[in-house]
Amino acid sequence: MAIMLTRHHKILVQGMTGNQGQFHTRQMRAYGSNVVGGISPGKGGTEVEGVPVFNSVRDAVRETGADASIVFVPAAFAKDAAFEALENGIRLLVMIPEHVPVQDSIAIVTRAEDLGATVIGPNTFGIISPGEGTKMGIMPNHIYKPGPVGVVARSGTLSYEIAFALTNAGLGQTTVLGMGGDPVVGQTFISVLHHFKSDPDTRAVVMVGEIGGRAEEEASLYLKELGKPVVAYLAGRASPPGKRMGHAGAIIERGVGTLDSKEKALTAAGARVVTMPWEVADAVREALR
Amino acid sequence: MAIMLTRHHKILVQGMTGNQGQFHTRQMRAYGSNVVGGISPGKGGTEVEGVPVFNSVRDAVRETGADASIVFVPAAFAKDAAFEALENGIRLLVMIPEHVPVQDSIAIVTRAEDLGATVIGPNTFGIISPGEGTKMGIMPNHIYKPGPVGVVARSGTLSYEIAFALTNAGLGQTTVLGMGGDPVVGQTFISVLHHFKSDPDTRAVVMVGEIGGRAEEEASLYLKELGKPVVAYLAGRASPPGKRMGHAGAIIERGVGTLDSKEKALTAAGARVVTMPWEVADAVREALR
Amino acid sequence: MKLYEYLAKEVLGKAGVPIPPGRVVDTPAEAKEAVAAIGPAALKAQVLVGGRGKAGGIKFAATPEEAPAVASQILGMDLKGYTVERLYAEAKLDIERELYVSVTTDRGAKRPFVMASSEGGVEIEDVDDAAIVRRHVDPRVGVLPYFGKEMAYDLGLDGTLAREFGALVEKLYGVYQEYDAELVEINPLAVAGGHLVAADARLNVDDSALYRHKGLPRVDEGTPIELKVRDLGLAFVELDGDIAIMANGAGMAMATLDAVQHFGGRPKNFLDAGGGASVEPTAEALGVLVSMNPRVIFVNIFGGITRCDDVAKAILQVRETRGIPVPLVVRLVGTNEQAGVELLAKAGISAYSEMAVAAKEAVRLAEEGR
Amino acid sequence: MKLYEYLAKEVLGKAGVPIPPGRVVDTPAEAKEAVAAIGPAALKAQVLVGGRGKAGGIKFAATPEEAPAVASQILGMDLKGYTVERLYAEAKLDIERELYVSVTTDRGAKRPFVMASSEGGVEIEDVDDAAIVRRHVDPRVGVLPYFGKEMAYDLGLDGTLAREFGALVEKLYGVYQEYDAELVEINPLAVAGGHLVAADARLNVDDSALYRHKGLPRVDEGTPIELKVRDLGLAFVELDGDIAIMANGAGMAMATLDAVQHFGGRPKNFLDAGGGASVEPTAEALGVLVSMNPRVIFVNIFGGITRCDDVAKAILQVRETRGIPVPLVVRLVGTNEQAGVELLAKAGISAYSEMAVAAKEAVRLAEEGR
Repeated sequence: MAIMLTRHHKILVQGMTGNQGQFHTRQMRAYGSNVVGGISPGKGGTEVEGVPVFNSVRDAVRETGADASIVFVPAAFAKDAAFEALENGIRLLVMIPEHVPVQDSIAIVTRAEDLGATVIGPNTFGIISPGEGTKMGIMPNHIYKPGPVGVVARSGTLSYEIAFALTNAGLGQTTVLGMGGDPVVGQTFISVLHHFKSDPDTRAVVMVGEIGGRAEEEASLYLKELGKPVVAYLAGRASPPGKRMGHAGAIIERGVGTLDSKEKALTAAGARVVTMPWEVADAVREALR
Repeated sequence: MAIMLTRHHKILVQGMTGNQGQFHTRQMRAYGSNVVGGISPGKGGTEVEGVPVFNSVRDAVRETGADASIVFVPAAFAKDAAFEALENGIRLLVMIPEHVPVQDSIAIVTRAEDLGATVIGPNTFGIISPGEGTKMGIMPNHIYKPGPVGVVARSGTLSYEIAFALTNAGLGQTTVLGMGGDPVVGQTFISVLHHFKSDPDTRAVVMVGEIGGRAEEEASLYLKELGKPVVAYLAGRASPPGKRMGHAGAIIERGVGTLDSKEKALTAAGARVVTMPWEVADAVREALR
Repeated sequence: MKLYEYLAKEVLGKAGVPIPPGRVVDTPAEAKEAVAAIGPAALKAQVLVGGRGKAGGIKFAATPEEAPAVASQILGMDLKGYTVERLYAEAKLDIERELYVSVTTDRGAKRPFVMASSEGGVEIEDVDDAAIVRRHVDPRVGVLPYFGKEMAYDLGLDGTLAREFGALVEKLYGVYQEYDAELVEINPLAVAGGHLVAADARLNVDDSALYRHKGLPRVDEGTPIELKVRDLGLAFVELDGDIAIMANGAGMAMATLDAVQHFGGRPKNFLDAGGGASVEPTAEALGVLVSMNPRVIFVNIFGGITRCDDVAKAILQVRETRGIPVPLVVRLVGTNEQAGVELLAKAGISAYSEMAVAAKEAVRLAEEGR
Repeated sequence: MKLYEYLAKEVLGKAGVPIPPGRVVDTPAEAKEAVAAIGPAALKAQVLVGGRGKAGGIKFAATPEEAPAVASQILGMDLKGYTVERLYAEAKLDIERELYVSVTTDRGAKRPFVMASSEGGVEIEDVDDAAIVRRHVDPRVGVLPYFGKEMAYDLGLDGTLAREFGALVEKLYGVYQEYDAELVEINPLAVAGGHLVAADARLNVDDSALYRHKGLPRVDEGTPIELKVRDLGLAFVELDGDIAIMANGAGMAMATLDAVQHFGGRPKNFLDAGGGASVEPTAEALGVLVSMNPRVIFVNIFGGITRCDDVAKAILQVRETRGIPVPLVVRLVGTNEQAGVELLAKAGISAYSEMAVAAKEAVRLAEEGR
């Protein structure tokens, strides 16, 4: 089992003919993802990696019955791509682009809410469900394996580090999901934890958080209801306030977003907060005992 | 019985301290309307016509439990007033102002749709339910009486003419509703007919239409489902195309909105279309036989 | 309010819609300068009526030398009742194809509405339905490029044109919203040099929203007397009959015209004196009717908010101050009816209570006067 | 991007927010002219830090004569690490009361967020919670005057001030939307002469949205080296330690700082070389680290999209072209790990596979170098 993304999803790739789109279409198909079509205006009728290309999401949905889409267009076109997908019936949308204006992200997630659609990102590495043999994202294929651990992360590479450590420790994953590093993204820790709660195969959850915002503090309020062990690693212990640490969202501003506040909230709610990324696997093994 | 407005509605008057608001608050109360409060920013705590004045709809709803509101503010403030009402829980909203920009009306009716609220107007004389002894509007009190006829009109004075003729002919009304003379208004003939269908006391319906738009044509498609006799009078037989006849909505533009088209559609759908306003009462009497 | 083509083009150009180079021309000399500056050009009469081309309101000038003569042919000409006072000189396009696109409001759906056609250059009513693509805008979503692109594919456009059409519709919708437009229309939308360009443009602005567009020049459309009465804040339309009509409320005024016509009469105007007008504006409106030299004046009042005694006072005031030299038929019922009828009776004017009877009498008097 | 106060005021003024008369002053002579023009004025240092007043960055000039001397005191002064190069002379307000209002984005709620306080003039974090009114904006509705009016009543304002506050919040939200703002803040929002006026203003614009605000002047904030690395398109923050750090991905880079600190070391910087950077930009980034003269350089790579052999090539390229005169610790795992490790090994650089071990070694080498 898995959350949000299963092998049954029929996936489109918006911006498939670009470098990134083409590369990751190949990677996704290699992993087993059911990529049924790509979108590239003006290139309808051609093929990329053996996948048919359509001029519009409308055409693609009509022809393939696609219900999910991953977006690889430049940030300035992300809003248009997202709305094109949502208004044409796509209900699982993964937004890879970084530097999407926050106002655009607000518009996208608000509309998705109204339509009952799930948005992951923007500025995310995507979602992978190893047990289902499918992914929508840019994560490396070889570092995951099926197993009982759910992982939700704000950051990409750091989550790879941790997922790979879990895999090497024999701890496979149900689903690994990247929320994205932007201030406003489709998922919150709570919304993802809520999915993990309902997934019987997920027996423990790893949260990979970081400084900035109050997402971890808000999530702590949900841990009791989750009813599954949580191990958290939070990045940014050594980061000074007022400086943006790469991610638009990773900044301690005006006293909000400190690591201390997040760690306290999660610990008080019963999560095991580890100090260093290499401590995660052991903590998960203990939690699963 | 009646449609939309009953004696149980607790009514606010937005813009109550203005000339029009004050006059019609008096008229409404004289008719029996349950006016529980008025809104006039900065005048909260005072009284008008014995009705408490509040600074905001929020305060008024909190104090009185009001669920309906009638708006008497200048057109430029109508959108603000409408949203203030809708966002604070008002679910029956009568918009008296004329000259409300169409874009504002689109925003108001769209939001009302999302909230499940009923908007009557703008540029309407309102709604009166004689059998319930209540009204929200600017129509003269003395020309109505309870009875079996539902009346829905685009135009104010013309509907008075017809309602008074009905009353004088002994044909009272369940509810008389003014859709408003603007291009975009909250109600359509169809939405109102739909209410009349469900009201067992309404035994016949009078439609008072006019040139412009396609509201009558669209309504004709509903007459079969309505299942009650309909008498229609349509104004504008002598009006030339391309000229706006007072109402922003009453204009034959580019071939759309001709009286001929409306008359044909309604007649074909089984309505009795009379040529002159003074023929309405007789036609209704016949229909009720 | 309708904007002249050159004003509409200015607005659209600012919004990023591709328009040909052009400039306003008020004299033959300016036409020469314009053609010198922009090359071979169409000189287009700036009037608010359709079908200018067929009526001779658009002519081409290939060289600066021939421009003044061409301009002189159009300037001052009468075009469907309007005198041409201004031209717009616009670079001649090498048109490969003509399309159509507009944004307006669908009243029934209460939503913005985009209409496009693969056939442009004629009135959209005359285009075969199969060539037209229609689409409502959800105001919660607005218009993004994909919206117009989908329409473009439906029109059979592809590649660059589809992309340009997507961007165009987004911009037109922006203008529709920003300018409170009733209609934004590009017809024809030309394909020239492989790109879309707005060859002609209409932009009608919602009169009710003019207060928030103080930057737009005011374009007043109507006969001198229409403009005068509208300045009083009243709705007025001039017609070609001989019975001047005043009623309260737009519906009542329309019904009054209908009644007059029903009995064989010919209305001289539409005048809505307002649902709750008081003495002074009613008197002013009546004064205008008098000044129109009708055969008969017919006042039809159902007093709801309007008080019948106020109407009576207005009538008497006009009779005293300027006189009413033609037969007057008054129908007066409703609020304060008795007071109003008595006031008139004292002055020797008898009021009717039945609209039908009054209308018939007005028509009879007009026939008598002929 | 943070805008200087004077730029923020310009934007707000255009949007209809009441601001005091003011003008930019770059020299003592201009200060005299400014005070002559606008009367007694506050001369305010234009720097992007809070607490200017306490730090001596705001002084009053009552007359044109005393203005140059006052200006000279501030111009060129060091304010929390920033040199004051420009002043804003603003008419002195007779402040009756100080309030606070801001519009920002609530990440958790994914919605715009308006915050207001009946106590202004201090940082909002220092204000008692009971004095603060908070309200989310539903993006489907936006902000209309009633919204801010309701907040005003909650703040205890009434009458004119409540009405002005309603209009103000509507305008601030308009600026928030139109300028893609991260923060629009007026603090203090003064009551002067019975009316609201923006005494100070902050406007921070979303960096990701700058491409659609070409009209805004670019304000670059950061140390010279920060600005240089950001020009490469990389995320970089200068810190005060001695171990230069490069990692791929923002989270990995933060975690690397954490690891270094965990073992007692002091990071000299944050550098995210990107999730999928290729040879050239990685080499450029590394070159910057070298130029910072650290005691140790620590490169921590988990190759997902990033290929380990590309990173190895970048390291070797920098060593060949400009040299790496300090100890280098490389941790390299993931995609093409073997190829990368072998490339480095051939050049005599041994790579670690464990992040913990590598971090510890970097710290040890830095301690040795001290």
